[in-house]
Amino acid sequence: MNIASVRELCLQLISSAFQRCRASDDLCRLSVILRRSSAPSFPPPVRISVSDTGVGSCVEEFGALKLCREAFGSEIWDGMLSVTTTGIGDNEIFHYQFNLKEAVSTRRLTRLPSNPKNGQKFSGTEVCLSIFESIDVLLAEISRFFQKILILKIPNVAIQLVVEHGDVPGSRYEHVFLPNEGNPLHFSASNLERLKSGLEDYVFKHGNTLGKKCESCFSNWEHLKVGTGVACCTESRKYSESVMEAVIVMSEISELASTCLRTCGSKTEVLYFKDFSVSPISQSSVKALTSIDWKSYGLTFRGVVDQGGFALLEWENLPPYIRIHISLHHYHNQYPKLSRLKMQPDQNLIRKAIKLALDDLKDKHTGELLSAHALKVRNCAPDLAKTISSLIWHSNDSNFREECFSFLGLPSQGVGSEVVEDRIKEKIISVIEMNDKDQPQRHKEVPSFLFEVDHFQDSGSQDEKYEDEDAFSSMDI
Amino acid sequence: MNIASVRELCLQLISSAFQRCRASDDLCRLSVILRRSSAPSFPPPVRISVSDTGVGSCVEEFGALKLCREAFGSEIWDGMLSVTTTGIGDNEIFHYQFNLKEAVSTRRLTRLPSNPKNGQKFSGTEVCLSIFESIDVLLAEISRFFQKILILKIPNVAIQLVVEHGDVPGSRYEHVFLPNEGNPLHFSASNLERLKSGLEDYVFKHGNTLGKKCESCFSNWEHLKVGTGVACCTESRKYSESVMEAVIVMSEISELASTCLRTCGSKTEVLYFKDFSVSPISQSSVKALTSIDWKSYGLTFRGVVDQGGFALLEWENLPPYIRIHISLHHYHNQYPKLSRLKMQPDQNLIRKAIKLALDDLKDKHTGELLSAHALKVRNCAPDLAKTISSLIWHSNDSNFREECFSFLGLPSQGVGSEVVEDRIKEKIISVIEMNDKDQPQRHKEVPSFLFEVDHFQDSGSQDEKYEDEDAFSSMDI
Amino acid sequence: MEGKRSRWSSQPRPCDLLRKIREFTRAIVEDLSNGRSPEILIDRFRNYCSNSSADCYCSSDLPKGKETLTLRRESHVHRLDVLLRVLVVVQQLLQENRHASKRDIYYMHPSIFSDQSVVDRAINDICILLQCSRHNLNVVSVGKGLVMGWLRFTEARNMFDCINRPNTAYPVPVHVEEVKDIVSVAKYILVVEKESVFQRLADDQFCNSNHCIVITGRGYPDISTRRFLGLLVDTLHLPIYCLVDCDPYGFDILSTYRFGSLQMAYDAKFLRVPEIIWLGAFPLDSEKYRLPQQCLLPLTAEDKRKTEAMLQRCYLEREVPQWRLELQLMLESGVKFELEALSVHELSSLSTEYIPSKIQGGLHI
Amino acid sequence: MEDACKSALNFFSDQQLCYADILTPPEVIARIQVAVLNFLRILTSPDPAISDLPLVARNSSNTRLNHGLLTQTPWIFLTHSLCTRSLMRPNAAKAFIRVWKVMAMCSQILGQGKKVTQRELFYKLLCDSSDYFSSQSQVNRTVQDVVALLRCSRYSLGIMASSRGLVAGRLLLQEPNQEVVDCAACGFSGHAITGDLNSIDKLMMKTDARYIIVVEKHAIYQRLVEDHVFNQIPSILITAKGYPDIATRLLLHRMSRAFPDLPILALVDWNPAGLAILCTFKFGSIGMGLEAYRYACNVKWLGLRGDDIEHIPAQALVPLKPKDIQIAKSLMSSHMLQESYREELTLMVESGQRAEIEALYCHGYDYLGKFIAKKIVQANYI
Ligand SMILES: [Mg+2]
Ligand SMILES: [Mg+2]
Repeated sequence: MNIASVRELCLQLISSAFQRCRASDDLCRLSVILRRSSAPSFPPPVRISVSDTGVGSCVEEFGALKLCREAFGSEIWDGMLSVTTTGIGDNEIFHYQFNLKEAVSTRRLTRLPSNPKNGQKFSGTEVCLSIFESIDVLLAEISRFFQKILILKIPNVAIQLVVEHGDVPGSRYEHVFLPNEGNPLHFSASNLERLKSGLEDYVFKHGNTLGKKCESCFSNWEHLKVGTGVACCTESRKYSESVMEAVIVMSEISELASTCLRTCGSKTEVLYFKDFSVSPISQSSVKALTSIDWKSYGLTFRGVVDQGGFALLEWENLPPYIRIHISLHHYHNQYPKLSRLKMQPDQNLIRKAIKLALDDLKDKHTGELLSAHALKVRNCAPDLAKTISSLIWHSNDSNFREECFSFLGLPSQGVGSEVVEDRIKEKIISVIEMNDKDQPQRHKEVPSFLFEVDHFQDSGSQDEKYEDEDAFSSMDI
Repeated sequence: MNIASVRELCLQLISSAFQRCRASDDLCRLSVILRRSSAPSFPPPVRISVSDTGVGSCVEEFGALKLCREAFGSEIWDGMLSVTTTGIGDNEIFHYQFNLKEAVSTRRLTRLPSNPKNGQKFSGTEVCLSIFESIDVLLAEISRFFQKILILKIPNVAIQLVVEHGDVPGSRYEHVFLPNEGNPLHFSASNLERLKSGLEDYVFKHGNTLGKKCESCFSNWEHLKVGTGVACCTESRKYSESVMEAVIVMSEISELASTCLRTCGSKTEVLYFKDFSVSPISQSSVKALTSIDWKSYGLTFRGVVDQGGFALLEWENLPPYIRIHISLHHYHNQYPKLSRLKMQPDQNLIRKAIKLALDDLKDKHTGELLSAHALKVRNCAPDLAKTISSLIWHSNDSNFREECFSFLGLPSQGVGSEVVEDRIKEKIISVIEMNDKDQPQRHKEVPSFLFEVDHFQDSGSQDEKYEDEDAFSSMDI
Repeated sequence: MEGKRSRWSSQPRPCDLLRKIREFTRAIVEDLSNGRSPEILIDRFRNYCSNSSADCYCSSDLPKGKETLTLRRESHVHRLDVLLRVLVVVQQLLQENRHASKRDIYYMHPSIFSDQSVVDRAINDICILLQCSRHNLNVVSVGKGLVMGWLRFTEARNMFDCINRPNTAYPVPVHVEEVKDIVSVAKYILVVEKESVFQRLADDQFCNSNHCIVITGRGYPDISTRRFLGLLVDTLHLPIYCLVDCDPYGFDILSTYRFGSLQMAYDAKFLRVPEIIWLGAFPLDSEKYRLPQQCLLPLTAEDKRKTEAMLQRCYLEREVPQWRLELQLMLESGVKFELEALSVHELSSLSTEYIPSKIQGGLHI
Repeated sequence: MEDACKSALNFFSDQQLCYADILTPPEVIARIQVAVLNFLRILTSPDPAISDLPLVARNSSNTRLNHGLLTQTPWIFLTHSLCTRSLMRPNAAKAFIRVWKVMAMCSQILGQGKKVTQRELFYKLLCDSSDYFSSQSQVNRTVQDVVALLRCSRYSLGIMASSRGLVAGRLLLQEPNQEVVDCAACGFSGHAITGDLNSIDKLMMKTDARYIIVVEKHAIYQRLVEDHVFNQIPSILITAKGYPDIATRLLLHRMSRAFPDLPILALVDWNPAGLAILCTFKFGSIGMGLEAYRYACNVKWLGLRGDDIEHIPAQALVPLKPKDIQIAKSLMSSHMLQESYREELTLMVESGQRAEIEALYCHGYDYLGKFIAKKIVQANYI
């Protein structure tokens, strides 16, 4: 993948640093420091330093970076990277200079004199570059990146983002992103558990940069309904297994008037991760998303907005207080050992994982994600309940009424007709909702009939046909 | 009028001779002698001599003849006429020679020496010319001319037609046409009576050249139904009166298989006469014929075939055994005194004369020439008769029945229902036929709103419609 | 009895009609025998015109013009033939004292009659010529009407004891002239447009509780229903109320009872029941009786056209201007409703509330 | 009431054939109560469900032909094949609820001891639940569903029927505690058959007739009654004025049971609709719902048939209309139609013409009676 801009390069460098931290067995720190120089140009050059205490980096990593021509086009960067790195087993700290403007990769690297480590056991890397760019733009982009990467809840990485405005004292901004801050997980939690918990935190924080739950939107935990799904695919040739994890969160905002409303409104940003890092979503994955039968979960999918690696799903008829959040994580389960293997972006994998997550959510939360059909049927429930209740209520046979009440678990005396009606409605709705969950299985079962039947002929469609015919021709003696 | 051919010239010369005879107070003879010369050319020249014992001719008569160029085109005639003539008061017999090829009329005439009459009182003319022409063609044409002119039944002219084949003895052909042969008329009979009688004779002779009634077609006189009509028009300025006489004969041929059938089949040749001679019919007269409302006489006029002066009327739906014959005679009633006056070919005159003739025929022969409308009405008569008869017949009041029988002129006992029915039918038909005669006057009496009451019906359909609705709902039970 | 009107007193006897038929026939035969074309004059009748401006003579029951049939036109001859053929049948029916329907007559000569309406017209023409009513010709139609309630009568010696079971429907007798011995202690006669309402009243035991006679013609009333109604009115001198749907057809049916139909206008004086009083439903009843909105249907274009045409009828302005106002109101309101809509809240409200309140409160016109 | 409930609980399980019973209001209410209880029981059971409605299928595949041992005439019945109304089936929810709504409405009406007309029922439902009912035909169909569910006649549900039927001739009818009605002395229309099925069910009947003649048309019937044909041919005349209603069929059925020796002869027009009317008497029709099959009668075809057409003048024959062809096709496709009928129908279709009974009038009005008598004497019916 070619890197299209210097900002993308920065994120790529940060992502690599994060991977080095994650690969380490110890707790690590990842620091990104943006320092505005006092040089009088406009915009003033920003020195970006990405440092980590993870496993050291290898030289090839930087030499292999491929930048598009456009990355240098706006002349905001001279193409120079300074890299300082050392591995745990190294005795020296190595210094390199890369000129990425150089097309011939062998000419890119300039080795600088290295420092001795004096026997100290530590590892880490620092990559520096200077660019002419608005510090606010950089800050926003990197923040968003960290917020997203936090969703993965990689437990051993602490992230620090620092902005220093030249020599102005007191102008230092620092933000620390800690994976376990919101909702601590056990160290042994699985990737999926982390992803789920991470997305929950993300949703609660609700896009605010405060790093904590937005109280005005979520007054308690229960407003989140979460479903997860995992789809695996053994790519037999390489003995590697590709895993797609999906988490879906439906949130209900308590106050519509809240100022916290996301910019994307009721659209859903699909948070896509690949191999434990934030990643743009591929075209084929977007396609997979559109091909899901959302209708059978009561969702009316209007379309997808694909904004350079971000996918925004648009819904129709979604109640305004409902938000849907989706995160997807695609990785090889032997990563990073086999990280060089190319993964096939498997559309089926995405579809399957999301469907499982939807089913999971529906299972855990009765009445949610009902199919469009079940919704229609459910809308009839009050009428049916009213009709049956009136059958009971208008009967002047008290034995009959009491028998009915006892079925409904109501006392035989002193119940109002609304109570009966509501109770029947509840029951009906719950059956409708239950039926909607395991639809495929249930349908094969013998239907329960109002009266016992000896013979059954499924001729449900026939009578519709019959209705069309006119009075005589149906006389089919 | 220009003469277009030598044959036409011959007929013109014969016609003139006929007029000279007619103008005479005495009985006259008109002889046409065709003599084939023995000259060895082919076709051999025929010498035509037209002689009459009528009043003598004047020289201008021949000098004024106008021939078209085409008359000389085929080089069958040298343009020379020899004329010998003498009036009753003349003392000499004059001889002239006319060269009609000469364009300047003053140069045409060559006076030859005349003969003295030696005091004898007689008058007459002979015109001779020689042409190269088939004698059979000439004979046929002249015969037809005489047959037609006989229709006028001019009483004082006897006609002789002689053919002499050169010097061959015994080869002489002679035919005498006598006006009073078939059906003698009184000398004082009017022109119209003569025309009527002449046409009757003509029809009976049926086109055969035998000069007598065709027994196989007409077994008795009554098969002819004749109507006559005269229309006059006083051309006030000249104090002259133009007369159009029309005779219409409907004949019924007794045997269809007869070999006598006319060549024109069921078409009708209009026999047109002008100023007591056979004449071609003018375009405007043909037009007048087509504009007659034949339908009101039950005739369906298909069209007219105009064959250079002959008009053949074509009919549709005419029964195959019915023939219609029409002759028209147009003259000034002071002819020949004012014969130089030009007559306007008056279309109205023709229409009026023919309509009068048709009405006359219809009047005299009930049931003939019924209008198409009356025919239709008459077709209903059997039904109606049957209905009325059954009203009488089914009545259980015998007095009433007898009363009806007596109205119908039937005996009060022993009549069958068919007899009653037939009698009523006859009566109805005769009423219908009578009604048809004086149609124009009566028609205005009928109230016009008789069948305009249909709008009454519009609300009448309601009940029916409602009954239909009932019919449907019965299916609904 | 003094109350008997011309409706029942001047019924021609069959022998009179047979005589007229013979005279008619004789005249035709005589004309024909004398070589004259018979001319048959047929009066035309209308019981209304669309000239509401006043001085039309529609109320006079006099003919409005004449038609003449002669042998001059094919269509006349055909029509005359049809007329006479029907007359043959009629003569036979009268002589044998049998009855036949219009349809029966049609089938005597289906090819010549070509259409039922041709026969219907001939029958009307004959009635006009012989100055009688259709039933006098022994031409009857199958009966459609129903009657129930406090009534007892005989038809040709068969007893109809409605009062025994006052909530059971009896067919209206077809041969009304044979109806005798009418006995009733009812308070009024109620005519309802349709069977459905009739059944409602029967189910509600309406006649039991209200001592009345209920009749329905099941839609447009046939002749026997109207004649039977006339007979009851003349014999019993009871008020007679009529209940129809609040729609153009209901109004037309009401008018048919009151004024007779156009195609039988020649016989209107025998067929109309001028005593009839319109009980409902009136356009404003929808508000008064709180009909739900669903029951009010918008007038269709056809409804409006029909209503506008009816508003033109001269007899409305002349004789029942108040009816006309109600009809106008219906047109203006743009909605119609059926009588069944009154039963929506309470099934028996028609019989327990609506009709009694109308009759007692004098809410009728 | 409890007995009614009990019998309602297994109200069809021991029967071979399905049909709608004529029930009293308490019996119908009992069935409705069973329906409600079953619904609630299943709804509140540990494995709760919304019960599907088992409706007896009203179609040709659910009909069976029964060859009677003694009667030798086949008759037809419905078996227990069902078509279901399910709340869950796509687009069926409304139909399902309509059934319950009509049941509720009927139960209410029956509870008041009243009856309604179909039109009133429509209005009540329209105002009560216009989301579910928008047309009369929807109401009518749903009523048939309820009939097929509860297996009781429509009349039992409290819906009034108007019978168009008339009966005349040598028949004495008596309702319990009522006077005897002599159908020979009921005037020119004869006796009007009531729409009250319960009272027809209870009628006592006597006759000295030897035939029952079913007449398609009212006018023909009226002519026969006026001519007292039932005295010349000792018979009972019955007409339903076209396609028969249930009440007329029930009365005929009851007569056929009460007087098994009397042949039932049908006089219908010579057109496919005439045959269809005859077949409706003979077999019933799906359009009439579940009640149709119960009142099958062994009706024989007296006329008009192909042989009779020679007595009819050619000008009285009318070409078949498209509607006729349609009916003929429908009849042809029926597996119940016996061979001789099939042949007649084929003849009719091939001739392309139709004739009405009235066409016989060209021989005079009394010809019809003679015609019938002659055919009966010759046993010329199939
Ligand atoms: Mg109505
Ligand atoms: Mg029919």
